[in-house]
Amino acid sequence: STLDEVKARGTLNCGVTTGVPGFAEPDANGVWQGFDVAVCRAVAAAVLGDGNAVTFVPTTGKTRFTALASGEIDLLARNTTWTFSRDTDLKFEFVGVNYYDGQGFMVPKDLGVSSATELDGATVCIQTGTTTELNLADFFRSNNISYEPVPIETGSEAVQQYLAGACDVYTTDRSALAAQRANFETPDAHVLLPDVVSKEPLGPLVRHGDNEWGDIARWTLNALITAEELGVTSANLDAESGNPEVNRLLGREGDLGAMIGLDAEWAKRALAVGGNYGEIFASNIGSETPIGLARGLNAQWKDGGLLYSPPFR
Amino acid sequence: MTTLSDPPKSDFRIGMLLSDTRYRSYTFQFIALMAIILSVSYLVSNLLANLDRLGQDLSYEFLGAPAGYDINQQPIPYNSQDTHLRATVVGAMNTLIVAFLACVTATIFGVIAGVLRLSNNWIISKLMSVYVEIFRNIPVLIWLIIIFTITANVFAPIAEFRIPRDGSDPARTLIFGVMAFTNQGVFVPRLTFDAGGMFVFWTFIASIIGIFVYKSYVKKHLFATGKELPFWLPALAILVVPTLVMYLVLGRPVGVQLPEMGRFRFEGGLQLRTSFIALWFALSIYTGAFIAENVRAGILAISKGQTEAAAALGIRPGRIMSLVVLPQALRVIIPPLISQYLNITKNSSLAIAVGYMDLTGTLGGITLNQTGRAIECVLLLMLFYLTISLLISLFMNWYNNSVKLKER
Amino acid sequence: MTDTAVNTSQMQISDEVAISIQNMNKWYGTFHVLRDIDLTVQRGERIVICGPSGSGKSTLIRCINALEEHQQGSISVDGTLLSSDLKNIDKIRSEVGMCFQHFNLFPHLTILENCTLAPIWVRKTPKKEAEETAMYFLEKVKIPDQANKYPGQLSGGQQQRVAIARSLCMRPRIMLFDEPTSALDPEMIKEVLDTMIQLAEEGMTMLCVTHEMGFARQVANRVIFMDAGQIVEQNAPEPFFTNPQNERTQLFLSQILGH
Amino acid sequence: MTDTAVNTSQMQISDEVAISIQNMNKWYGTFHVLRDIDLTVQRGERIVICGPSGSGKSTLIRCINALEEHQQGSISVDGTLLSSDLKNIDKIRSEVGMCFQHFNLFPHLTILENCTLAPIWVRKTPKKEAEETAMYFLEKVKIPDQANKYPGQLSGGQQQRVAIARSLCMRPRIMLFDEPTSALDPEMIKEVLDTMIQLAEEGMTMLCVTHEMGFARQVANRVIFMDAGQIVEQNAPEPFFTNPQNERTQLFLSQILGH
Amino acid sequence: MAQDHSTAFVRTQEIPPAPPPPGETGAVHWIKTNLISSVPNAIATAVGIYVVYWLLSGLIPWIVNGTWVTNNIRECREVLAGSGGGCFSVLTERYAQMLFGFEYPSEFYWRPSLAFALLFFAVPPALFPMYLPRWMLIATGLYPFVAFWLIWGGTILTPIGALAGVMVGYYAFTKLDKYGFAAALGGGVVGAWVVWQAFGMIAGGMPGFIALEAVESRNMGGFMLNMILGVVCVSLSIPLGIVLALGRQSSMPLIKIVCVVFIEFVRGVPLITLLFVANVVLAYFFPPDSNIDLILRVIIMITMFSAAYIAEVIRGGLAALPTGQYEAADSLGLNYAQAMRLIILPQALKISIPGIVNVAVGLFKDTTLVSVISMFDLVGMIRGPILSSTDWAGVYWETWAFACILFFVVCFGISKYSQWLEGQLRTDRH
Ligand SMILES: Nc1ncnc2c1ncn2[C@@H]1O[C@H](COP(=O)(O)OP(=O)(O)OP(=O)(O)O)[C@@H](O)[C@H]1O
Ligand SMILES: Nc1ncnc2c1ncn2[C@@H]1O[C@H](COP(=O)(O)OP(=O)(O)OP(=O)(O)O)[C@@H](O)[C@H]1O
Ligand SMILES: NC(=O)CC[C@H](N)C(=O)O
Ligand SMILES: [Mg+2]
Ligand SMILES: [Mg+2]
Repeated sequence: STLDEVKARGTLNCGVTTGVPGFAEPDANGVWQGFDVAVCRAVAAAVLGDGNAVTFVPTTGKTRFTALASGEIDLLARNTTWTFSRDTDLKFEFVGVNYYDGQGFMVPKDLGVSSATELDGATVCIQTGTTTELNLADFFRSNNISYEPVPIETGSEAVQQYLAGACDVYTTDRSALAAQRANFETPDAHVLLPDVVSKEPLGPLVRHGDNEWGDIARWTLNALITAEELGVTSANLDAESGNPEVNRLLGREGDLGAMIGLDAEWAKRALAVGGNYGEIFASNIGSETPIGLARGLNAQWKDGGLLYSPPFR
Repeated sequence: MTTLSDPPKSDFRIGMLLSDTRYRSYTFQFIALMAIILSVSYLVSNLLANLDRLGQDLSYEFLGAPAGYDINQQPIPYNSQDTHLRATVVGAMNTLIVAFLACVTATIFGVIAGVLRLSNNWIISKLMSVYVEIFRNIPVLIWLIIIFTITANVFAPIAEFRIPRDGSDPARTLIFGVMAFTNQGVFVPRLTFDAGGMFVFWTFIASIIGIFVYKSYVKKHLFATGKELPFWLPALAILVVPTLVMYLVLGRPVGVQLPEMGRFRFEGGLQLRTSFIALWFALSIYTGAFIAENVRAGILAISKGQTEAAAALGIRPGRIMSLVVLPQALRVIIPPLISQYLNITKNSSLAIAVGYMDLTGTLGGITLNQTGRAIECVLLLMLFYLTISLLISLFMNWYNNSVKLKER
Repeated sequence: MTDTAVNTSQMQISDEVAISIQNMNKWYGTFHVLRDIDLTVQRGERIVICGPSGSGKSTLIRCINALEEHQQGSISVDGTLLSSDLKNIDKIRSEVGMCFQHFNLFPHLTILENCTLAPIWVRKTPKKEAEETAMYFLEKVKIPDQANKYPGQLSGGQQQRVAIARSLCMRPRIMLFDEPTSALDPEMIKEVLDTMIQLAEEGMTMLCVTHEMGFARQVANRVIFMDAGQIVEQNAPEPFFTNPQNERTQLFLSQILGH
Repeated sequence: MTDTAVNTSQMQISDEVAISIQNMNKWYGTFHVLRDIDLTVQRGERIVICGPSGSGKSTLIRCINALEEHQQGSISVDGTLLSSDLKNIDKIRSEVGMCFQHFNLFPHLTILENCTLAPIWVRKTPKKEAEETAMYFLEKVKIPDQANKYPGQLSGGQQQRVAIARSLCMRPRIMLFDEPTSALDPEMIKEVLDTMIQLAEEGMTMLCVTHEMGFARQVANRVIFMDAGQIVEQNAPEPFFTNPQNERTQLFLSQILGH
Repeated sequence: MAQDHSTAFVRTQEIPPAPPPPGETGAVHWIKTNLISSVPNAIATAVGIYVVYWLLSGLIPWIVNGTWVTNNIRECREVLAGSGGGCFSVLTERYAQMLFGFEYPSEFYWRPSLAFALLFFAVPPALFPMYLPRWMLIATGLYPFVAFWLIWGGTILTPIGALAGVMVGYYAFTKLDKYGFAAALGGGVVGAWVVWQAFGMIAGGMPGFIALEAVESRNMGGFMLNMILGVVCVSLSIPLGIVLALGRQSSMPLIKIVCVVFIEFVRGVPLITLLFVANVVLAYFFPPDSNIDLILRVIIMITMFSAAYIAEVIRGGLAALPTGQYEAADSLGLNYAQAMRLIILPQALKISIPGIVNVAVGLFKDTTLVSVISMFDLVGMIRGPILSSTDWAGVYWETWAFACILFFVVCFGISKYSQWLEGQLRTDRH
């Protein structure tokens, strides 16, 4: 099984993007950082006890699924949209959603466009092999306007082309748009159009067929979310708590770990790496960071968001 | 006297499978066959096991499903609701278009460079050597990307052609009022054909054929009477006059559509996208360097004696070229030239690096990706290129046999 | 050979001048190939040029045909001064035929096409007429039956005869030969020499670089010996061979007649 | 040649059979190259095969060495029946040495390596011993001093002698020669023939395709004339040359002795 | 009579060679004949000079005014202040990434560098066999194992085991070749396999025995990856190409057909499709739990690719040998394996070297295509991490010029060598 393989290998092979600031990008020392990367590290910590026991495999929109299907990677955490066909036809198992997103458009400010429906005849940079490519076709068709698609392999190249003016519009998930814009020399010269043309629930995924492995990934993600809901942070992991769910989560009560083939402290280790969901969000893409994304839909359900983890029981 | 009969049969012993030349080769082939069957079945069983494990199957049904994505360059009408099969066909046509055009321009570059490299002008021949060596020794992918980068970053931003919102004049306008080099592509005028337009078009084609007919008539006339008719002027007339007459008679059914600035880019006219230009140009200039070498080698292969003999007969240099040197040099040049064409076709698959939607971009790229049908798509992709290669090789064999010099 | 035909060296020659070379000099770069060449050839004369390798024999006859440029002095052929004027060059080349050591037939054309190419395209002879002429000369060199073969299908001797026929088809008044037999196997040399002798008998003005001394004896009016770019000695064949004046000539003759 | 050595054709031959060919037929596709060949060669016999080009001489001796397969009849060498059995083929090849018209030396190996290659790899002789043997035979063919040169550095005659030495190094009991001198310049023919005569004097069984009639006269016990795939006539040299029976033989002899 | 005319004269003394007239030699003459011999020629010269001027006027300020010290493109642009110079500081800052990729541990850069330097000792004996003693070929033979150990690290037992396997296999081959080629080949493969298994076990047991720190294949990148792919694939494809070429010449129809189909198939498809196979299809053909990483799959496919081309080159070499060589070998009693190994292949390979070198150059250039399947070779590094980094987005010319120079130096060097070799072979003593 995948779990045994990963344990035997001693590292987790995790597929990430070739570089989206805040989500997954090697820093100056070549250490991968980011919101998606944190999921990988949490799973590695839960399974192997070491959040650094991860081999990051950069994938493009095109190569990611083959990498996962062929077993080159064990887990794909690469702002991938959970869709029907990917789940069923491509035979993958989405273990949850770590970012609720939607497709948006970025245009230079001086283009003077205020809505996507004004883009009739524009040249649009898209990443091939993504849902955004299909959504884009649908959007323009249903609005009965034309466009000129410029298919591009990776996000960074799309940005290069966009900045060079080779396309007027750059479209992808709004989170990625925001993240990439934050890296521009003059972020203010570009605007995200208000239109959100699709639902893009982004989450980690694994191969079909190995449900145990899927469970581990799913519940590690849930642990991060639950921890935030329960107020468990990387700082207070060792503090006594009267909340039985907290104790179950951190392995002080019951033996949830054994049910997924891990030891009792798995979730605690996962949380120790980067903290709970909220901490991860805040440190990588939150409003304090250059990316500056608001929680929005990604707030806890209690706060009016969509994050809702099943209970640890 | 004697008749052919079977050689005497000796008794068969099992050891003869290895020691007897007659059976040995069967033994080996049998072993080889077994080995092949074993390894193929091993691979196939792995394949089946893997497909089973992933819950996938092999099927080409996806080709009938809507593709869902758009393609910017469409030689035949296509929209995102058409099938993957149609997208594949569009891609294949795009491959053939760019390959064909690149073959034409690469030949032009190659012939020019190859001939100039032999020029007695030192600077020109050295410049051509530099061109050939530089382009041959750097990967075509790098050239492709460099040229793509140039078109995207050196050509003027299309924004400068747009009419500013305050209605003032744009920073740049069409060159000669007809074309524009922008970072989103080159925009050139396009011919539009009204009802009778096709007649004009076919007249034009017929005129081109007519020039060749006239050329052979000139030759025939020379052979028959020894009088050489003028060629260039009548040829020009044949090219222009009938088309012009047709055009006027039919009431000017052919128009020129100039590119005109729309909200975002030029509308009307013909757009050559940067990806297309980069691919076309990179393939041409890279392969042109190789062709230049072939051309040079072909011309050098014709000994100086041939030229001298012709000169001694009083033939003028231009005629020496066309009557003596070229017919021989072409025999040397064309076979490697055709394999360069093959290379162009294969290298055109690099389109994917610049986002030109050829077959590798559609079938091998987006379709493969959106459907996840890797094996099926790659197989189909290979089949396409293989077919083209085989066709070209067949042609080459035919050509080689038909021009072989007769020898004793 | 000498027994097969009349000795043509006794034939009458006119005193019209066919080629006149005056004080001609030629350099390759700084290398002085031809030095102060003075040579007058009467119409109908048959001259054999010999000399050691590298002495400039080929260069000399190539200059006459404007295949090489000379830098000093003058060459005139049939009264036409060889200058860089294209018209003169054309005129001279149509007067002068040339045969090369390596035949230089056009391998992509049949024998007949080889022979008719220049008449058709240069002389603008109708094809039919050109072919008739070609067949006439091919018969003369005794290979009319090969007319539709390609050069690659013929033997060396046959090819050289075709080369001669090809030149003759332009009806030159002067023929230049540059070692026409030296690339041939011994058994083929005779057939080519016979052809040349026949030409000589018909009164063609000929300049022939060759080391076939038998041929020289039989055919030449004059033998010219060249060395180091100079014409060292010239004389009628008999005195030339029996009584060479110059010591280099003597040396040379002793060598080539030696074996 | 005949004056340089004793006439070996009178030498004693044993009555042991070395090669026996019975009723052998061979076709190339539908082309019948060898027809009903019957031939017995005693140990120590020296046979010369002659005949017009294309008559199947080469094919015959190549069949003996299993370089070609025959389709009917039997060939046995030293009692070993030549069949498609590899072991027999190996055995026969190690008994029979062969020399080719074009020597077929291995150009990438020195003379010595050429000679020791087969002994080392086929006979598994230690290298040292193989080299000693090689030097012995190279001395015999009179070129020991060339041992470390490459074939390309030798003359044709020397190369052919090396080829003979190379065969001898395998200590064959029978030698086959296929026109060993016909690719050689005249002055080299003699040195090769001398070597072969020497071999003959030592009593080697030899089958030799050649048109050197002097050699045949001096050395052969028997001359075989082939035409159109058949053995037309065979006889001792004297009667063969002076009094050929068959009319085709007469014709052939008149031709080759003619020039 | 013939002697009547008056021109006959005899020179009595030699005239010394006169110096050529002015304008026939020297610079003036050179210019006259090479640059302005006619009007069109003069125009061409003018155009040529203008082109050269145009190229240089762009190039020289770019190089001369370039800066080598800034930390990112913004600083660089400030420093340059529109002087037209280049931001070569991207090279000083990122050269290591371009050469080794961004994941190869920087403290170990010396290892691939050393391996690269050793290449200069390993290759000449194979390429200049006529000038260097034969024993130096040992260096060539050892090199792959040394280089493997230096680049990938791990215990030294791994390369030793691999080497031992190869040697045992070769030994078995030579010992068995009297039983026929197939037996020898089979025996060699089995022998090598047994040794590899044995050493595999030993090395697995002692991973720390004289070990360099291991580096994973996926961490290879930059120009090093191009070099690795080029060198590895070409060396592996030569034996495979030989086998294919022999198979294509075989008289056994089945074997011949298999080889022909393989060769023509591979030569008929673009390398990119084979890389797609490596990337997305090949994994399906391996057992479900085997985890063959991308670089290995790519090596497999590129090796197959170049083997097909090399097979065609070698086939040409085989065809160039006269049949007499085969017959002489036969008549001496050498069997197929011996004849091939001792007589035919040494000669055929020698003829084929220029062709093989040309294939190698082409292949080396083609290794850049791996960037299309998102591997970070030199081109991949530049397109991806470097040009997309915030620091250096936009410095195209400098980075691509660097890549061009690297490739040009290597490929031009090799093709010049191949031309030289061709000349050498033509004037060979044979
Ligand atoms: N194109 C050239 N450039 C420089 N030197 C040349 C050229 N052609 C010939 N030469 C030199 O000019 C000299 C005369 O050459 P030429 O061919 O006229 O000699 P030749 O008398 O015909 O000798 P051969 O009997 O060998 O044909 C030779 O030394 C030769 O090396
Ligand atoms: N491999 C082959 N395939 C078909 N026919 C062949 C082959 N080898 C030889 N032949 C034909 O067989 C006939 C006999 O050939 P062979 O070489 O034995 O003649 P030969 O007597 O040795 O002639 P030569 O004196 O020219 O060597 C010839 O007609 C030849 O064309
Ligand atoms: N930008 C991307 O690479 C991902 C796009 C989109 N979320 C998808 O899964 O297809
Ligand atoms: Mg000469
Ligand atoms: Mg023969």
